[in-house]
Amino acid sequence: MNPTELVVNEKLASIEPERKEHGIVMELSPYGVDKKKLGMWMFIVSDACTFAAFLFAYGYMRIGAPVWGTPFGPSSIANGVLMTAILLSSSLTMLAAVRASQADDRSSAKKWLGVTMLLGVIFAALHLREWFKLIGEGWRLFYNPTGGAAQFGATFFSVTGLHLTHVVTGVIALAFVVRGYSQRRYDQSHVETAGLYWHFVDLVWMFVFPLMYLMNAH
Amino acid sequence: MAETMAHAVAHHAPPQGFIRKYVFSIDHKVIGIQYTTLSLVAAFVGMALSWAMRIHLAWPDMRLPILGWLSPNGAPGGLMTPEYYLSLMTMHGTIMAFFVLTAAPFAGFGNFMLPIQVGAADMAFPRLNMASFWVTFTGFLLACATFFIPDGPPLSGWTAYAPLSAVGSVAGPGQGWGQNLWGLSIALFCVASLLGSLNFIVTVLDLRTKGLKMSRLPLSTWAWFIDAWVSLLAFAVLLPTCLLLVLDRLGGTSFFIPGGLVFNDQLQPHSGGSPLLFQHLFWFFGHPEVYIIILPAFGLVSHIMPTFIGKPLVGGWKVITFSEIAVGTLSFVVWGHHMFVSGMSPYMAMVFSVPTLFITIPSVIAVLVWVFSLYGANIRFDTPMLYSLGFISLFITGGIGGFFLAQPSTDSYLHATSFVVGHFHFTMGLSAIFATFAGFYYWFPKMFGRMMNEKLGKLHFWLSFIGVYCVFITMQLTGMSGAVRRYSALVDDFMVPLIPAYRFMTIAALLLGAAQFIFLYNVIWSRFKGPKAPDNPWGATTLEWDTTSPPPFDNFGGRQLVVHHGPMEYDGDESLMQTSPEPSIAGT
Amino acid sequence: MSSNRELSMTSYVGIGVGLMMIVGLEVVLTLQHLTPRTLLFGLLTLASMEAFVAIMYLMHVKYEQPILFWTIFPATLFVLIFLCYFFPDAFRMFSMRLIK
Amino acid sequence: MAGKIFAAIVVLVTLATAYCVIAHVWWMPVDISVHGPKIDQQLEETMLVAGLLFVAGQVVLAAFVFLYGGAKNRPKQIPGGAKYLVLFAFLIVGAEILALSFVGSKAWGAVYFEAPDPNSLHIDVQAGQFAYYFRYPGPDGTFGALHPELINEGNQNFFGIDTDHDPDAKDDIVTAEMAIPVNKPILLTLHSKDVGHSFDVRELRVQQDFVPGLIIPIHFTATQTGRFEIVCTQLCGLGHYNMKAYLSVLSQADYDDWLKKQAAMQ
Amino acid sequence: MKAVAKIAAMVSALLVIAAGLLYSSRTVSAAAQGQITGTIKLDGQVPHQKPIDMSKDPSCAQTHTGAPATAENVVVGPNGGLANVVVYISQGLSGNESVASQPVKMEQKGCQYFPHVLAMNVGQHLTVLNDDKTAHNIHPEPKPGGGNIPWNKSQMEGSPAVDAVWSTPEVAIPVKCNIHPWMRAYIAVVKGPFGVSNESGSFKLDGLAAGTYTLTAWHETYGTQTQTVTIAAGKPVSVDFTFKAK
Repeated sequence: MNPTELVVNEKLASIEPERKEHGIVMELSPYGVDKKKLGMWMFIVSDACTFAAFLFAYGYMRIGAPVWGTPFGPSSIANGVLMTAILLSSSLTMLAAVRASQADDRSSAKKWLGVTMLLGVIFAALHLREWFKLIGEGWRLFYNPTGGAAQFGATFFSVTGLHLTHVVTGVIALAFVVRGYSQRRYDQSHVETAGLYWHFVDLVWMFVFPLMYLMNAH
Repeated sequence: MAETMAHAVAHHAPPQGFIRKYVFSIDHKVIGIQYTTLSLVAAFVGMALSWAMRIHLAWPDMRLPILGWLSPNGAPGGLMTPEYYLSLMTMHGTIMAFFVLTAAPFAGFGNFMLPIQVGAADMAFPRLNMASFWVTFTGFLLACATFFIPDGPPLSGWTAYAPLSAVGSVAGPGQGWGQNLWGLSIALFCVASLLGSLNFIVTVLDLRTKGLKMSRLPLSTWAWFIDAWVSLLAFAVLLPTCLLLVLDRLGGTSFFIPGGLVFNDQLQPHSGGSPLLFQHLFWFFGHPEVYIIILPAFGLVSHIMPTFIGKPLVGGWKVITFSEIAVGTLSFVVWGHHMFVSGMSPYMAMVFSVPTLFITIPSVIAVLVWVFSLYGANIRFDTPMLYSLGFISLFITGGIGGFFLAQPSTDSYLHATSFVVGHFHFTMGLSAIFATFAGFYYWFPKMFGRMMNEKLGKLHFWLSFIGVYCVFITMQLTGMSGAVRRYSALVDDFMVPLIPAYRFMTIAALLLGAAQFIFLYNVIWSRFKGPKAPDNPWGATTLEWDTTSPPPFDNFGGRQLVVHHGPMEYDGDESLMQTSPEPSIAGT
Repeated sequence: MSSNRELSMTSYVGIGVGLMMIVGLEVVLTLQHLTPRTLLFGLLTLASMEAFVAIMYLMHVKYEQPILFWTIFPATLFVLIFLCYFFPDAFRMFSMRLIK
Repeated sequence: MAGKIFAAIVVLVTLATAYCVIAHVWWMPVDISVHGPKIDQQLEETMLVAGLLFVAGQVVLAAFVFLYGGAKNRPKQIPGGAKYLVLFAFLIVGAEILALSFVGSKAWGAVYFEAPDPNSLHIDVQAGQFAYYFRYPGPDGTFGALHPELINEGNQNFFGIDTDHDPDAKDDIVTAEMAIPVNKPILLTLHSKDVGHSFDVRELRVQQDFVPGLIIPIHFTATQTGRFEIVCTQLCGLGHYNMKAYLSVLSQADYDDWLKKQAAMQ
Repeated sequence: MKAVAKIAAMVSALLVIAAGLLYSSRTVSAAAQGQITGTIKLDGQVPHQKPIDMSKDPSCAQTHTGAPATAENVVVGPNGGLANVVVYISQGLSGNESVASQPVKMEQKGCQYFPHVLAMNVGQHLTVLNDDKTAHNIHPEPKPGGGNIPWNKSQMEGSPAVDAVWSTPEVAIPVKCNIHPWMRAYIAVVKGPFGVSNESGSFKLDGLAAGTYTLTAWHETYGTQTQTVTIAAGKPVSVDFTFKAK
């Protein structure tokens, strides 16, 4: 193939680029993203609705309750801000990992993925610390030691528990991605898809933090 | 970059070994057949439950030894107790709504046909697809397991209204572990549906073969695609509902249980929850669910009809598809019509009533498209077409009931009467079942490479069609006199005169059920003894008929397909494959 | 991939800092002893802004085809908006309670 | 042939259904409430509109199947295509819908948007698994406070009222049957002891669910004397089918007698 | 083959001996049996027993067309005897008392339980019958964690009798019918001999060996009273209880 032909082919490709799946030429996706990424977007849409239903249940309980406990003092809020900062920086490190993988800088990508996982673990640890503190103060799923609505424990533990599950799942998923990526079974699209999920976990926290922590600060 | 990706994703070769090939298969065709078989089994289980219920309603003293054997507690000596009746009713609803009506036309046919119809070798995420089936299967096993635990299945209906479903075994037998298993089963079903619909959406968007623009998609694919969206969003809300219900039951929370409840003179240790929240969450899913069930039926009928009328549908793909989109969208804003008398704010009743009435407009458009497509047609009455016609008739009858139930004032009389039961059996139950039968007779040659017996198929249709009307029109009309649903015996003074009508329905239901064994026989016989099916027995145009029956592992044997036409290239007896490069013939 | 149009990593760090500042603003708002209703709307507004930035930049939607934006936003917002139909009954639950 | 059979069945079903509706084979019982006629009228109007659509739909379907069943001519589309169909749906059905929801909202509003008459007779209704109990305030006109922990059904304390210490509760009259004077506005406050139930009197055209944890008010006026059934229409457990009570609509004098008798039995 | 026959012979011999021993021990205790009799009185104003309105279920109401049924919290006979009091031995039992072999019968008649209070041994069989033309459900609710397991069974007209056994002593297990909320019975599950007072207040405990016992009387409304009794061999003893009305 001589250079001029190559240029012509590239031009043609830019006019009508072809996409192949199992060697068969396919119609272009209107979204122009990898199918894994599109699948992750669909999952995110659905998962956002799941979280929303939890948060709306919380709002409903709270509007309906005559007295609502607000247990969070300055230390809890500071802890929450710290957690937010950690999750947000983990989003940035994830972004760095995605960019490194796109530049095919595998060692750098793995390094950033590792940092992201570490930040995720720290976030989970801080989160559990907050949980144990509340449990130590007598809060339960069904009990409010301050005498207000028992729904505080129920909503707080279930919403943050769901979020925590997502974080832990994310860390485990990232571990798999790192493994597959080091073995060259996975490429940058896998890193990008995992990154999308990780950003979503961060996104959910942007609502969980003000609604569950700040709205319950005394 | 796209090149490297294509290399990275290796071709998946046909799997070897029985387990990989037929059990934990990632082949969408096997998964489709697995789903279809699961719902066939579930349908017969659900039907058997309805028989037991109907017999008990008509002849409450009749002893059914098989029930006594199945549940010594629920039916001692074969005499059904009220709680066992309600348990059967709950499981009938659960199994039929989830594992038959949602599974068969959407997951079953969708899995088998959707990738072929878009010209793909498999779903976008084959492993996720396999997971989705096995999660559904586990859910079904959990639901069935409730029959074999000491207290029996839950008795709070398929809607599982809290606090009856949330407070535990104090509320009655079956409300202990039966209800827990129910909650887990439905939660699993939600997860499976989410995975399934995500897969459908991505497959349609990303895996269309060359030339298959969205405007050229077969109408069944369109319906599955829209349905996948509805299901993606609706099941996302049912999942947390089930989780919160299970939390209330096992974690001691009070999301759905208010304070001050007294069971058996014991004050319950709950406070502050709201039963209405459960109803809202449930019906926020529950109403779209009705359309999750009926949209694939729309698609199947719209897909099948042009083949047998020898011309495209009136208005082409656009009118029917846009009415489906409108129905799917509106389905999310009308759930409150299930709750007009539930204690919901009466002002909200008006807010929900208007969109509910407006959802009739796209539905009427769809019906008009089907009916007026028959005008000037060459109708061929093969079994799939008969079932499609049956679907239209049943859907009209069912839809009419909606006018009454959409208005809070008339609903306040008709709510919870057998009018409602008749209405939803017509619209979402039997309509969807008839469309599923249409699809089954239509695609059986493609799925198994054998033709089904037409004579038995037609006999099955006539008996089913007449049977359905005998049972459910009677049911709907008795509702006008206020006959209350979910009663295990007719003891009220105004219910007693209805006993003859109930007996008539029971006999008709037994005959209707018996007719289904013709279908079962036909399926089994045709599967092994039926004549070999040609590649395109009906003279249809879409891609699934452009391959062998049954299709090879990668669907098209590695052929490069190029689509030139929409799916409705018919003119009388002539038809044009979507892949045919000849000019369009659907001039009418 | 239209990575050439993307921001540099430094700008992303800037976005991260900006998001943290919104979080700081939220905390400051919380300390103002507002009524729950005002606080709620304030926090939700800030959180929505934050989320919008995160979706557009961190989640890369700004650099995808516009159709992606127009698919996911209407679908999700549609569900979120109609979930608000629950709340009139929450107020009824408050005012018509059996056990005071 | 198949087409003709199909058309025949569809027409037969349509005629049978229409007969059942027109001949009132199964129909609403005679209305005994003030607001009921509005609901009945709405239902009949809806029946007319929907019934016409039903008959038209089925008959057109049957006719087309009948006519084009064996046709061998070149198929043709309906003149004008889908345009008229869509127009029909939007204009005709749309107009019907608007009319129905406009008129229907008045029927609904007459029951739910209007405040109860201040001179209403106030009766407290409690539903529990699986019976209704009714509470009349007695001569002092006030109800005793509810203490759920005091509920003891074996001791006939169904409401959990403290007759020993609460002066308001002392003269409360608790009955298992509901009696009301005819032509007097009635205000019911519905609350549930355990799970969701419903208060349904077909003749009154009143159906309202009990929501556990909430007090749901409902009001009506009965116009005829007689004995009617109150039935539960919300699935409440194993005894759901057997959960009912009787409503006696009495003349004022009979009602006073009845109340006196009930008070003596407390 | 021979070995099997030998083992079988030995086992059957052992069984015969064991049975003989068991039988002899029974006759021994029967020979030494003592008896406690007595009456129970209510002191003070008899509380008003509210009539039960059964109009909810017409088939129940039809069985009480004459006088309405009343609540049975306090049933006092004409001579002031307090009925439905369970008298049992709460202390002093040797631990190898026999279990009454006859099943205890509880009937549902006219939408009320008959008897309203019954006593039975641990391990004794309870037979519940439905004589009504309606469905009942039998819902005993023992204390949670006490060893007895609650159950809830419906019994239709024509359903077979319900059979139940209790594994732990408990005074008393309330029984409800959820379909007819007014229905209430109490089952006292005890070890050793027991008696339930009748309308005249009298009760009788049989089959007691000589010794000192704590006798407990339990009433659903008035709670428990205890007395210590000493029984000489084969001699009947008389014990009376008096409950004070609140």
